[in-house]
Amino acid sequence: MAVTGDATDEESATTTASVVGASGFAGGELLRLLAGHPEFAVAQATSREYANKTVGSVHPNLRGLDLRFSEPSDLDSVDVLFAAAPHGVAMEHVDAWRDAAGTVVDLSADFRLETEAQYDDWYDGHSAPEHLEDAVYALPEISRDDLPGADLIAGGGCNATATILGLLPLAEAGLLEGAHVVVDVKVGSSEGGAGGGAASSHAERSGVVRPYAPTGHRHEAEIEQELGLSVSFTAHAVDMVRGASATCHVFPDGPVSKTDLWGTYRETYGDEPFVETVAGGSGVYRYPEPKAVAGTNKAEVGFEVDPENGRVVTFSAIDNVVKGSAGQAVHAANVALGFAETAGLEQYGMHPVGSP
Amino acid sequence: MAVTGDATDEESATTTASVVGASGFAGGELLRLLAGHPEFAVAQATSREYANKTVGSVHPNLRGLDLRFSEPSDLDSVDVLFAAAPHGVAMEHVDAWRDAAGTVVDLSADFRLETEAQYDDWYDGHSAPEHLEDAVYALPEISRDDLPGADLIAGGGCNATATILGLLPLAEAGLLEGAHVVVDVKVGSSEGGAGGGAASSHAERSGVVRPYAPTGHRHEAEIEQELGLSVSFTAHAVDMVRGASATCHVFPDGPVSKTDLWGTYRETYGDEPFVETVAGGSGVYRYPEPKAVAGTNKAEVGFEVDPENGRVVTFSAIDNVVKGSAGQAVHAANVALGFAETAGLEQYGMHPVGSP
Amino acid sequence: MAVTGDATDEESATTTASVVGASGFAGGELLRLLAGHPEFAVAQATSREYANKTVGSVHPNLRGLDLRFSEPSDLDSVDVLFAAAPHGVAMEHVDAWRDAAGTVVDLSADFRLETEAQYDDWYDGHSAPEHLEDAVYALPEISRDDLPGADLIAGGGCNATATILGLLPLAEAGLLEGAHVVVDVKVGSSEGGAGGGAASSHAERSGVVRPYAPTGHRHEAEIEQELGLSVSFTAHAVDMVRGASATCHVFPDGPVSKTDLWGTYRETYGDEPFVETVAGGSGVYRYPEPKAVAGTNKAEVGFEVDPENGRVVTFSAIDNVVKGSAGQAVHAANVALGFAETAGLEQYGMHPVGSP
Amino acid sequence: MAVTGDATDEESATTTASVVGASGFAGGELLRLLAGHPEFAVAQATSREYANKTVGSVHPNLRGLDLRFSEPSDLDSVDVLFAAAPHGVAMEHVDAWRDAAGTVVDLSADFRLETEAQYDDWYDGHSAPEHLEDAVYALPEISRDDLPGADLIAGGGCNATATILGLLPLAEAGLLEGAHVVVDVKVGSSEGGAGGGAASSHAERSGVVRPYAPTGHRHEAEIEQELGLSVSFTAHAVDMVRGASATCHVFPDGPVSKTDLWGTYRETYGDEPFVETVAGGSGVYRYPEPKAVAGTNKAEVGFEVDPENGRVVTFSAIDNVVKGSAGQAVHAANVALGFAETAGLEQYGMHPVGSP
Amino acid sequence: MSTCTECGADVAVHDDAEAGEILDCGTCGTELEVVDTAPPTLERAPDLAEDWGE
Amino acid sequence: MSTCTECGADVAVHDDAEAGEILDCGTCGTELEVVDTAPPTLERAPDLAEDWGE
Ligand SMILES: NC(=O)c1ccc[n+]([C@@H]2O[C@H](COP(=O)([O-])OP(=O)(O)OC[C@H]3O[C@@H](n4cnc5c(N)ncnc54)[C@H](OP(=O)(O)O)[C@@H]3O)[C@@H](O)[C@H]2O)c1
Ligand SMILES: NC(=O)c1ccc[n+]([C@@H]2O[C@H](COP(=O)([O-])OP(=O)(O)OC[C@H]3O[C@@H](n4cnc5c(N)ncnc54)[C@H](OP(=O)(O)O)[C@@H]3O)[C@@H](O)[C@H]2O)c1
Ligand SMILES: NC(=O)c1ccc[n+]([C@@H]2O[C@H](COP(=O)([O-])OP(=O)(O)OC[C@H]3O[C@@H](n4cnc5c(N)ncnc54)[C@H](OP(=O)(O)O)[C@@H]3O)[C@@H](O)[C@H]2O)c1
Ligand SMILES: NC(=O)c1ccc[n+]([C@@H]2O[C@H](COP(=O)([O-])OP(=O)(O)OC[C@H]3O[C@@H](n4cnc5c(N)ncnc54)[C@H](OP(=O)(O)O)[C@@H]3O)[C@@H](O)[C@H]2O)c1
Ligand SMILES: [Zn+2]
Ligand SMILES: [Zn+2]
Repeated sequence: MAVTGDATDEESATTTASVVGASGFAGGELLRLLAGHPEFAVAQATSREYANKTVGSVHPNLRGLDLRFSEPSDLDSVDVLFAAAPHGVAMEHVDAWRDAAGTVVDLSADFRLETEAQYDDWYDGHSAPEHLEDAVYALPEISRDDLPGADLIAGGGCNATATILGLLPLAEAGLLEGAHVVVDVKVGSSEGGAGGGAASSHAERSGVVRPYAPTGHRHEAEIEQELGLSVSFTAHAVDMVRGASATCHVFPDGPVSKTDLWGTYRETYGDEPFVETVAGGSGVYRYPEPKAVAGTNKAEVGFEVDPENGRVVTFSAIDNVVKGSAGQAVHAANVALGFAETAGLEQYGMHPVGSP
Repeated sequence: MAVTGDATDEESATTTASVVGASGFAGGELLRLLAGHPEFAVAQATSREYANKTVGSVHPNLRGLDLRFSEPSDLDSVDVLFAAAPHGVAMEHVDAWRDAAGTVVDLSADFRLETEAQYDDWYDGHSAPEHLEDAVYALPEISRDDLPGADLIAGGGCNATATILGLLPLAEAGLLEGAHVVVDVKVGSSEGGAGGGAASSHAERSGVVRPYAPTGHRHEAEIEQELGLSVSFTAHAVDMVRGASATCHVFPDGPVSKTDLWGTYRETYGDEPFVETVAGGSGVYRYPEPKAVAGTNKAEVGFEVDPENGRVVTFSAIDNVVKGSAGQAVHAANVALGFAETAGLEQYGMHPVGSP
Repeated sequence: MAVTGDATDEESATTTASVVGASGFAGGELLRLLAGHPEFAVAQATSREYANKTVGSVHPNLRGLDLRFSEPSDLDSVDVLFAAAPHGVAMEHVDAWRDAAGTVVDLSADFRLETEAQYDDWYDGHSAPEHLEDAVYALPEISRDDLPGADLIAGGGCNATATILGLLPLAEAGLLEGAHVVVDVKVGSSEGGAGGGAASSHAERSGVVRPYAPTGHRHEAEIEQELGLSVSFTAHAVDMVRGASATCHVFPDGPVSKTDLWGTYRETYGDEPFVETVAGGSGVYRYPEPKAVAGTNKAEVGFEVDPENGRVVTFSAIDNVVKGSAGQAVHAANVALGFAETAGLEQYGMHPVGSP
Repeated sequence: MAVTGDATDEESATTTASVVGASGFAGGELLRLLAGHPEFAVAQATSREYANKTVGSVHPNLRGLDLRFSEPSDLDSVDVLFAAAPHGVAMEHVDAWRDAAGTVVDLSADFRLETEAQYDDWYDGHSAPEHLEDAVYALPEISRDDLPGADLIAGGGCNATATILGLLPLAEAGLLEGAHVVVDVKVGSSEGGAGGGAASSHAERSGVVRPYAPTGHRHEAEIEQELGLSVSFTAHAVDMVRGASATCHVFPDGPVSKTDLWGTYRETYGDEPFVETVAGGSGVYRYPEPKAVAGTNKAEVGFEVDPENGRVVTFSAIDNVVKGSAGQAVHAANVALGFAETAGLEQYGMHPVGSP
Repeated sequence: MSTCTECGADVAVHDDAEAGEILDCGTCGTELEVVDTAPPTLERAPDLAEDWGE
Repeated sequence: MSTCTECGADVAVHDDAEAGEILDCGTCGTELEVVDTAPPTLERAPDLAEDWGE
């Protein structure tokens, strides 16, 4: 019998939560975070493929939890519904889900963009556009003021989250106006979800530096929407499971010093509970490092100035399945429901750690 | 500013704890666990090399902690002193440490063995043998009854811990009497500590299956002491940072069935908060897997029976720097001081996770 | 245009060879070795899934080769047919293949065992048992005298090859008589072939120490057949793509010294072109290491003696898709056809190398 | 006894070669390539630390070679001297080396730049600037016409090589004039050489995406010199041992189509024996991938066009210790001495392969 | 309290600090040298040109 | 030519070898000390107890 899946918490917890897509990578992380959350009690966890099996049979870290998957068609009413199904599923079920739950937090791309036109441009259209205007973008560093009371919350994309967090201080300081920005992202294999074909087999996927989205990544749409700036975006798959690291090469109009940037980042993130600025200093970890935040809801952001040409290089690192999805969702729900912002999200990362 | 390093906990915590060797791998994990522990407040963290630097400069996961290293020579009095220095340091300082602290928990090998003779046989003797009889072996699955009130606690070796946990149910059931046992262990690079020469550089150490202790590993002494059984022990370094996995090949006198073994393991571990039995079943993780318990104080144990010759194969997996050292130490301290056994040790592992 | 796929060789080569299963992992290695072989010219490479595509579209290392996959049903007559299809396929096609080719080298398990009874015991029977007595086990270190002129050659299993090579000197020296042997194997993900489901996805398979064959591995049959000894066998998947490492724990009847073992191994392998003994010494690589032989047809073997109880521990390391399959097949063909033994197999390994 | 270290080759070989810095990573690769080279016979291999030890004690892949390290102070006269010592050593010894050898091929940065002024700008000056004008930059794709008869050859930097090869076709087509270029590089740990401190230990270095050269990398000087273009350069360390991958984001003045680019790359590389263009297509490896060329002298280059803004993204992948150093050096020596260009460099890469 | 020259953050200089002592800024990690103690004054410490990274 | 004490292989001791010099056996890699030069005699060198492995 394992310690985890603490009865005490769940007894005292009064807010019920269910997870759709709970056998997936983001869904599993939702379960982990909710199981340790002081305010939430998990009601249901859905999976069509593993219905009636224990969640521990899919997620070995949750072997201590006394919970079995149920069919998504058997969802009961609940306070908060977290959905982590592939793109397209939420649009299809959003009416039913909003009927069943006071708050719906969807981790897919289905409600991230504001207009139907954007879905026409970047995706294959939208089948429930009438919900778009209700949706609030989850990332609290951007949406903190809009989240309280929101009843449809759209979790940001992981690469978009990393990029936005790295650039946000520059955007707020007006340094991106007219600027030309190249975003070069490195991500782990969990971004692809639990499915995976030949390209994501261990033998093929190990050790790669694979340009999987040379141009035209859909997250550009979110970045543009949230920062008001079109970026040149390229993503590479590298040999890690968790983690997204965004390097942004920015050419501001005028000269910027590193001390200016410290001020700019402090301005934006000084009070943020989940953002740490790491920009030089000493030791082995001088810039944002995905493995340092693995398993946590933290983002590390940092920067450097190129003395040759005034280029500002920003770095940002997150765990794609936490800050980039499940953690961001819980964080947003905390703000939406008026809980302590950091409730259930206080995990430390690990050191040393290999390639989480 | 980061969420972690929670002021509330520390205010309510009434037991002070210091960590010697806090810049090391085990010491860093002690800090992580103590920082999140409801009963402990960290007083000092020592390092000679990094004295006065923030602990976050060495352990990036602890950047949120407002704590700097101090010199080990400047230790103040404290309720509990955790020591994670290399073998030999504790023997030298144990008098001073026991004067300064009500409880000393030493993670090194210095007080694990019961007699000076064992240190002559397996190590290079002992310089403070008078403390040996006071010391209690930390592993609560073995020592739970001896720990309450203990004031000198000796953390078990990581490979010994993995091996002992895998074999303990068989030992208790009398199945190891006269048995012949081969132990084949696979470990991660964090076992070597933060130092590391050419053999542990990334280029050389990556991807190895390196028989680093073909015979004669010192942990045999502990295993023999705790299980009353001499084993044939070989350890291999494999490509992971955290984790120790022990496969024990046991040839019992008479036939044993898998159902018997389920009973035997349930007997021993049915009420253990940190031991999970995983032996077959379905899904991807059917036997103990180090990466499933990375970052946690959990041990997974399991077994299989060879129909050809009655061999029992046991598997066990732990995180060497948690259950195999820092977590075991905190667990033992919890028992020694009468705290809830699982206090500060309720972290879940992660899924998916690469090679933590 | 790439250098590889050297026209000169192919012009001078007079022996034609085709590969069935050429889109697989072992088949791809056959193509690589044959393309660089001075005596062979590749005629056809089959794949049903990729028929008509270039071999470079599947095997990026062979982009320089001007060769397309063809259907296995379109096989032309050829001097030597190498087959690397899954177990069961060769039994089905062996009549046709032997009609089409003077020499058939099959890498599957279909012709490794000598009698139909063994296939009943260890597999699901055999549909073409009349060919069993013609088949010669490929491993030249065992079969060198039987190979010349053989027209049906059965490549050994990769784990069996590693195990046999580690134990062979002991067997020949009579040290295994009545001995009790535990074999603990660690293997890479390429052993599973190019297929691969959820368990072999990068996210799940990375970083594991997964006991994938706790007992009852089919290669036990080959080991027993070739060494005359039944072993206790357990295999673990670890985080590498190529490589098989076998640690054998042997309890000989009487005492054996390390110097004796050096003599024993020299006796067996002194003239072997592809076996290197590595047993202690200095530097980072003191025992057999799979990554040191990756990409090559070499096997490293070594040993140590346990002073406590006389146990002999042997280590052996091979590249499973070369010495453990494609290279062994080419080596056997070289012997069978009277070519220089090392023809086409003189590649050096790499240093440093990560986790090949 | 191992097959490698082929006597025949060495007997027929008439050109003698010695390697300074032969215990290092680049030096070890030089030995591997020279040992298999039909024209060269290795005379001496220097190491101060390992003098008198077998080269196999440091480089396990070369265990079959019958060669011991000698002191660099004991260098005999030789036809070609390859030097792979750290920056600064070649400047100090260049007079003596040029006296002792008809051709000196230096792999360090000491003779890559054309003028003393560049060394003042980018390094700490130069102590033997009188040799700078004799030196020819090794990369044959750039210097083929200058190499024949050259007696001082300067191997290019690995990141510079990757970058230059990716951009060269654009430069030759005039597409870089006035263009703005961001270069984002990902490299393996072997770039750091065999030394390595805490930051390159396995535990710390595994799994990173570490911005180790956010700005100001010295290879910018070479890139600028060879391409006539100043670039914005950032390098990240990722979890591989071998490999350098350069992604260049280029904003040309006018629109360019992918078909244009195919033409441009064919123009530059159509006859190059070691450059392969990979740009889209099908299968798992659609763009340049370092692991596909590991162990070989091949470079893969590719590109994509961003429909949003006309950005051209180029990708290039090399093995830093082969095409990025030792292989490039041998290739240049082949051209300088009039050997077949591909002599000794015809190795195929491997598939599958993990993280070489 | 003193101010980090790199990032502008407050840096607590302990009471018995001596001139020449090296501290790292808790915010940006820059190594700072205590150049004066009354009042405590910090300057960026000379870079140790550590071998960091490749 | 001399003989390795560990594995029995031949070890070539070069002409100007001096007593006290350390060689590794080309076969087994054991570090051998030249204890005498006429004729060359080898003994296993004292282990340097290198930190190898974990
Ligand atoms: N992975 C990341 O890093 C990441 C980051 C940000 C956002 N997201 C988003 O989170 C969502 C889930 O991603 P993931 O990586 O966790 O994917 P995943 O591992 O493939 O999981 C998908 C889950 O959805 C369920 N599902 C599939 N089709 C369904 C349907 N029609 N109705 C109900 N459930 C269905 C699946 O279970 P059954 O088939 O058994 O029902 C599975 O549990 C995606 O929208 C993704 O874009 C992921
Ligand atoms: N790593 C594991 O998996 C593991 C498992 C079980 C038990 N252990 C035991 O835990 C202990 C620490 O192991 P580790 O892996 O954490 O080693 P480590 O990373 O090398 O750390 C050793 C620590 O001890 C400090 N130290 C060294 N000499 C000291 C001295 N004379 N006085 C005071 N402090 C000293 C070092 O810091 P400064 O030099 O800066 O002072 C450093 O903080 C060892 O005894 C080990 O056997 C480790
Ligand atoms: N991987 C190893 O380490 C290893 C070691 C020793 C021995 N072996 C043996 O080598 C064989 C191949 O293993 P692998 O790992 O290379 O497997 P793999 O990657 O799965 O490749 C199997 C190949 O066989 C082809 N194939 C499948 N069914 C076929 C059929 N009915 N007729 C003709 N071709 C068929 C497949 O291509 P299409 O489906 O496109 O035709 C594919 O090219 C197996 O028998 C295995 O036991 C493998
Ligand atoms: N690694 C790469 O990817 C790469 C790529 C392109 C170029 N390079 C260049 O190649 C050179 C070697 O790099 P590496 O990575 O192979 O470095 P490394 O692994 O550190 O090797 C350096 C070698 O130089 C020897 N050495 C050091 N100081 C010496 C001196 N004063 N005199 C004579 N020999 C000396 C060392 O052996 P002893 O100390 O035992 O004598 C060692 O064999 C460097 O200049 C590097 O910039 C490397
Ligand atoms: Zn600062
Ligand atoms: Zn020897």
